[in-house]
Amino acid sequence: MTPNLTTDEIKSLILRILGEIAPEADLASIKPDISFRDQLDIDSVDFLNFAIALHEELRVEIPEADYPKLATLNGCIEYLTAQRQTSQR
Amino acid sequence: MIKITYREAVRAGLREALKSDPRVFLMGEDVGRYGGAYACSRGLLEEFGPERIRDTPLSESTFVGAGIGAALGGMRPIVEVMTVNFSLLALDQIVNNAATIRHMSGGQFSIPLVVRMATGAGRQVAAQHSHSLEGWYAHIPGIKVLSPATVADAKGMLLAALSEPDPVFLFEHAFLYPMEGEMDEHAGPVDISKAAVRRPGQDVTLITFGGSLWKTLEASERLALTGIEAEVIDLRVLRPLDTATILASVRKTHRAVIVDEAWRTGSFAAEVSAQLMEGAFYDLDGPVARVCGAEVPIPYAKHLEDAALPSVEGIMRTVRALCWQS
Amino acid sequence: MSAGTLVAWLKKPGDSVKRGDIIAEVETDKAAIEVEIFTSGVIEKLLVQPGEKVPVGTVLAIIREEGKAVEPGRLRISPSAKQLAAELGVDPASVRGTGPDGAISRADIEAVARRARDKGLETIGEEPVRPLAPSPAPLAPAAETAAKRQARMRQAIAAAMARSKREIPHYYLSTTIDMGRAMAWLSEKNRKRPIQSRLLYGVLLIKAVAVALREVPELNAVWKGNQAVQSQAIHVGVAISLRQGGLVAPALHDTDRQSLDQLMTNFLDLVKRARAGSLRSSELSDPTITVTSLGEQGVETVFGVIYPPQVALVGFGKMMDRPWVAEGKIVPRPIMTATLSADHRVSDGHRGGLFLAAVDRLLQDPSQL
Amino acid sequence: MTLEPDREHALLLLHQMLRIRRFEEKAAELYSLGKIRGFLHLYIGEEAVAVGAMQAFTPDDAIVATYREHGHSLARGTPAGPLMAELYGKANGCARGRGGSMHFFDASRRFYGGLAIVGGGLPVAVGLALADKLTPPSPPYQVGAKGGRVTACFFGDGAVAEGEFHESLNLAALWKLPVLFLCENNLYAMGTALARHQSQTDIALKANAYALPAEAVDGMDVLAVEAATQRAAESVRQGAGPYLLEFRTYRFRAHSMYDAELYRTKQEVEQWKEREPISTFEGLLREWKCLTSEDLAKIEAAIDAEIDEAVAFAEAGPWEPVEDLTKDVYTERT
Repeated sequence: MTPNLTTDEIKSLILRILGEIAPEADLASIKPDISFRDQLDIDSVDFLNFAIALHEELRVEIPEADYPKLATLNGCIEYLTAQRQTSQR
Repeated sequence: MIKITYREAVRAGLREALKSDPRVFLMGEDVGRYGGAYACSRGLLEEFGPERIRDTPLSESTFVGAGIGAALGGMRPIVEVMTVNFSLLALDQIVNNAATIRHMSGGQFSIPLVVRMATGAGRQVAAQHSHSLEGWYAHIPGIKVLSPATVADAKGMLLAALSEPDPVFLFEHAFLYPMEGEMDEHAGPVDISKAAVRRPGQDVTLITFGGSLWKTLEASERLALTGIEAEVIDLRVLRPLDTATILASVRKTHRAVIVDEAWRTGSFAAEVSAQLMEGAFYDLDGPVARVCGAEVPIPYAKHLEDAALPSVEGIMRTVRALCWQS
Repeated sequence: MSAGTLVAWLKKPGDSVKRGDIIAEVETDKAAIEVEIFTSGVIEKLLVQPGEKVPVGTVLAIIREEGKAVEPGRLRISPSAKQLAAELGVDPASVRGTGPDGAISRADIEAVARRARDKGLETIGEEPVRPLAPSPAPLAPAAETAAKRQARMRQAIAAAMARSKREIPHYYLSTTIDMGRAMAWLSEKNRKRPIQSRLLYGVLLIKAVAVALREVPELNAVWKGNQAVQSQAIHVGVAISLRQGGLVAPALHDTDRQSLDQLMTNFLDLVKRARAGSLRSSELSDPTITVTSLGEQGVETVFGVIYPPQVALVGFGKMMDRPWVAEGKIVPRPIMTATLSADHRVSDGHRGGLFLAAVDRLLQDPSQL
Repeated sequence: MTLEPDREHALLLLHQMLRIRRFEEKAAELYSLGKIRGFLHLYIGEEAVAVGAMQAFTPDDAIVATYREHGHSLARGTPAGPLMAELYGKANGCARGRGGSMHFFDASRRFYGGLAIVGGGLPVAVGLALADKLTPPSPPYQVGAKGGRVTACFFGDGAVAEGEFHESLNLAALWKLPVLFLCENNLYAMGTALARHQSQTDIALKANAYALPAEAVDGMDVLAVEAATQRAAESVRQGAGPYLLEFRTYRFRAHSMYDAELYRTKQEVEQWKEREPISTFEGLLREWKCLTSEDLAKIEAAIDAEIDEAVAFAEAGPWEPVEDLTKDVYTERT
């Protein structure tokens, strides 16, 4: 079981994974409330890889139906935080 | 530019030659009433009459020899030997007379003779109708050996050959006759001293001629998708060989693959390979490779015939191996 | 990607290997790649140890071709490389060749010279530079700048596309497909699955195209000389855009015979390797038809240009909810447009129409795929 | 029945035959001295054929001969000097030393060789005749003067077995070409007697199969040869199509310089020598009071001088520079 992570830690984890998937992206300038797809050149394969990486790093279940919640940076942080709490309970 | 088949381009060349020079006449088996075994001369008998479009008996040695005699007598004969396979019956006239008389007479006589013939395999006509013997002919000094692969060359080489003072042999790959291509409607004679770079590239030089050109070009396009840019050289003229163009390309690419439909042993590909050794050894970054016909009389069955001839895939495989491509 | 870490050897010295075998796994900064070999022979020596990080192009092992003993002490160097070595002052004996049996090529010499230059060495001759991790493969794009490689790819695409439009009389047929059933089936399937083994709907499209081709095989062909030659196998090429620009369309071999799961795995692998630049050449040259989708870019209909020598291409547009009439009622359904670009020399609209109908029919019953 | 010729013409025929005989005797001598190498096929015994036949042709006609063509070249009028020089392999030879004994050429006399593959000359002759038939009537392509030209094609009985003989007779007859086929039947294809290589030894009959007029002529009788050739050539000239003459003759010397002559008896040779063409003709002329010993001496003296001069010409001739080895393989264009 991974230790509790702060919001900042989750955020930096998300950005690291995004960086691996889209190495050309300027992660510093990502706007937190605009969807990744509108800011980065990522497609469904990239998104799937992103979701898989989040799952593997954070040990959270991400049902397909929840994919839309991962669309933005803030959405991601919110969702992942909530999921971690649920699964740790 | 017009779209035209290779066959029509040959016919256009014949018509133009017959129209512009009264010394020109065509003779060969079935060139008249039948219209030519490959329909290259269809309609010419009607247009030019039986004196200038002459059906001959099946006697290759004599009608090729008669072409030599007529050329000596001041005419500009075009002799059609139906296929390279039958030209073997005329080898005495070609090798012993056409090729020698100028030199043997101390330069007193020229033989401005043009001989056309179909060559090559690929149409399931089995071992006696599928030879690729251009290389044999190219072995003989005293004659010129041309291999038109495009429609512009099909017409232009014929016209150029007719203004040569010496015997010229044109090998038309039978597979090409129905091929369509583009050329200038009024395309005239072409330069028959040079090979042509049909596709520029810098990674490897593919050297070929005649019917194999198209397979080689296809292979090079597909290789380009994998990152190998091949330069494709169409030799066009096998004798006298334009060694300079080949060497210049190999000096740039450092690698060479020769594609020749004929059997590997003693093939024209072997000659080109030797020329590269002699002229570009220190430029080579790998051994010269050859893609040739299998050492077998060409079989009838489609899958066997295909296996006996150079293929696009075979060319690609050879090029990749030479370029150490993974 | 410029370097990789050897994860594991799958073969040991003395093992016989044959063309196509995977002999090692290498981890790069982008992806793990399998090292496939292209000659058959016997592993003579492993040169890199697991855990070692080495530049791209490094010789990992020496494979001796069977029956071909390497003459000891005799340097296998191409004549051109030998001359270049003399010009650049490289001692050929210090160079480990990347060719068959360790043959040294021009690129090997160039690489050694370049590394020496990078290290600021003025001359190389007096103190031979023995490369720790030797040189890149001769044609390895490593020697090229990304921009140059890009330009070359653009050129290749330009040539292929220009040839296509010049030579191929294209015709186009479109149909709209109700993806409702397919999507419902897919989410049901994915719901029970761990995230790593979920399917993307794109795979359904690829499989549907492959299976439909069995019914209209003339679209699965290559143009050779003057005629189309039907391909025995169905290798669907999938168009993958690259991050630096450009695109490739490598083949999913025997697409129609793979299960959806296999296809999904292979598809992800293909995308990864396409973007890492480690596709196998056969994957680039083998496709017998191409599938492209621009739906994620919001495009509704894709009228694609056929890749010569192929004779057809299928383009998929964006899937979106639209009013749809089903059983006399207007209902919202996820609708997508499929467009066939086909070579009119080879097929005609009637056959093309049958093909699109087959794709639609197959997508209405995805469990059969 | 041989008609009495006019005296001057008779002396010319004799002179020509003797000239050939002496030229070849000299060549044989020079061969033994090593001045001439390679193959040397002597015509001795067959002179009446070349000399008699050649009288029928104008300078506009074309001649195609074989490897045994010394006599034909001399009878056609090529001076002995360049021919002897050619035997020497000198640059002043009639083919610049490229041809030798088997390949005499003379463009100015429309003498097309000197083609040494048995049967190979017939198709070429057919083609020359075809050119004459097709030659467009108006300048600038007018290559001859008045049309009605004849191409004469000499060949031996050996050639009759070759496919090209049959193909050429057929094509020439089919196209009614102005070619005159002149078969010098000396009874041996190298060393194989006619009866040992032909099922039908009457060569004229073979021509009939191709619808060619043909006749056999005594090749040891120069006047008979001349008369028959004039007749045949006139028929060809008038456009009646090809014609074949078979001259029955005999070669007294070996096939070439290295021939043990195992295939025929001395007796047979002696028998034929009784009909030796030059002395027979000489006797006839004396009988007809056309020839005096003085005449003969004058002829012999002129020939001796010509041969001496030819040898001197050959001896003095330069060798072709080796740098010119590959000259004239193709036409050099400037």
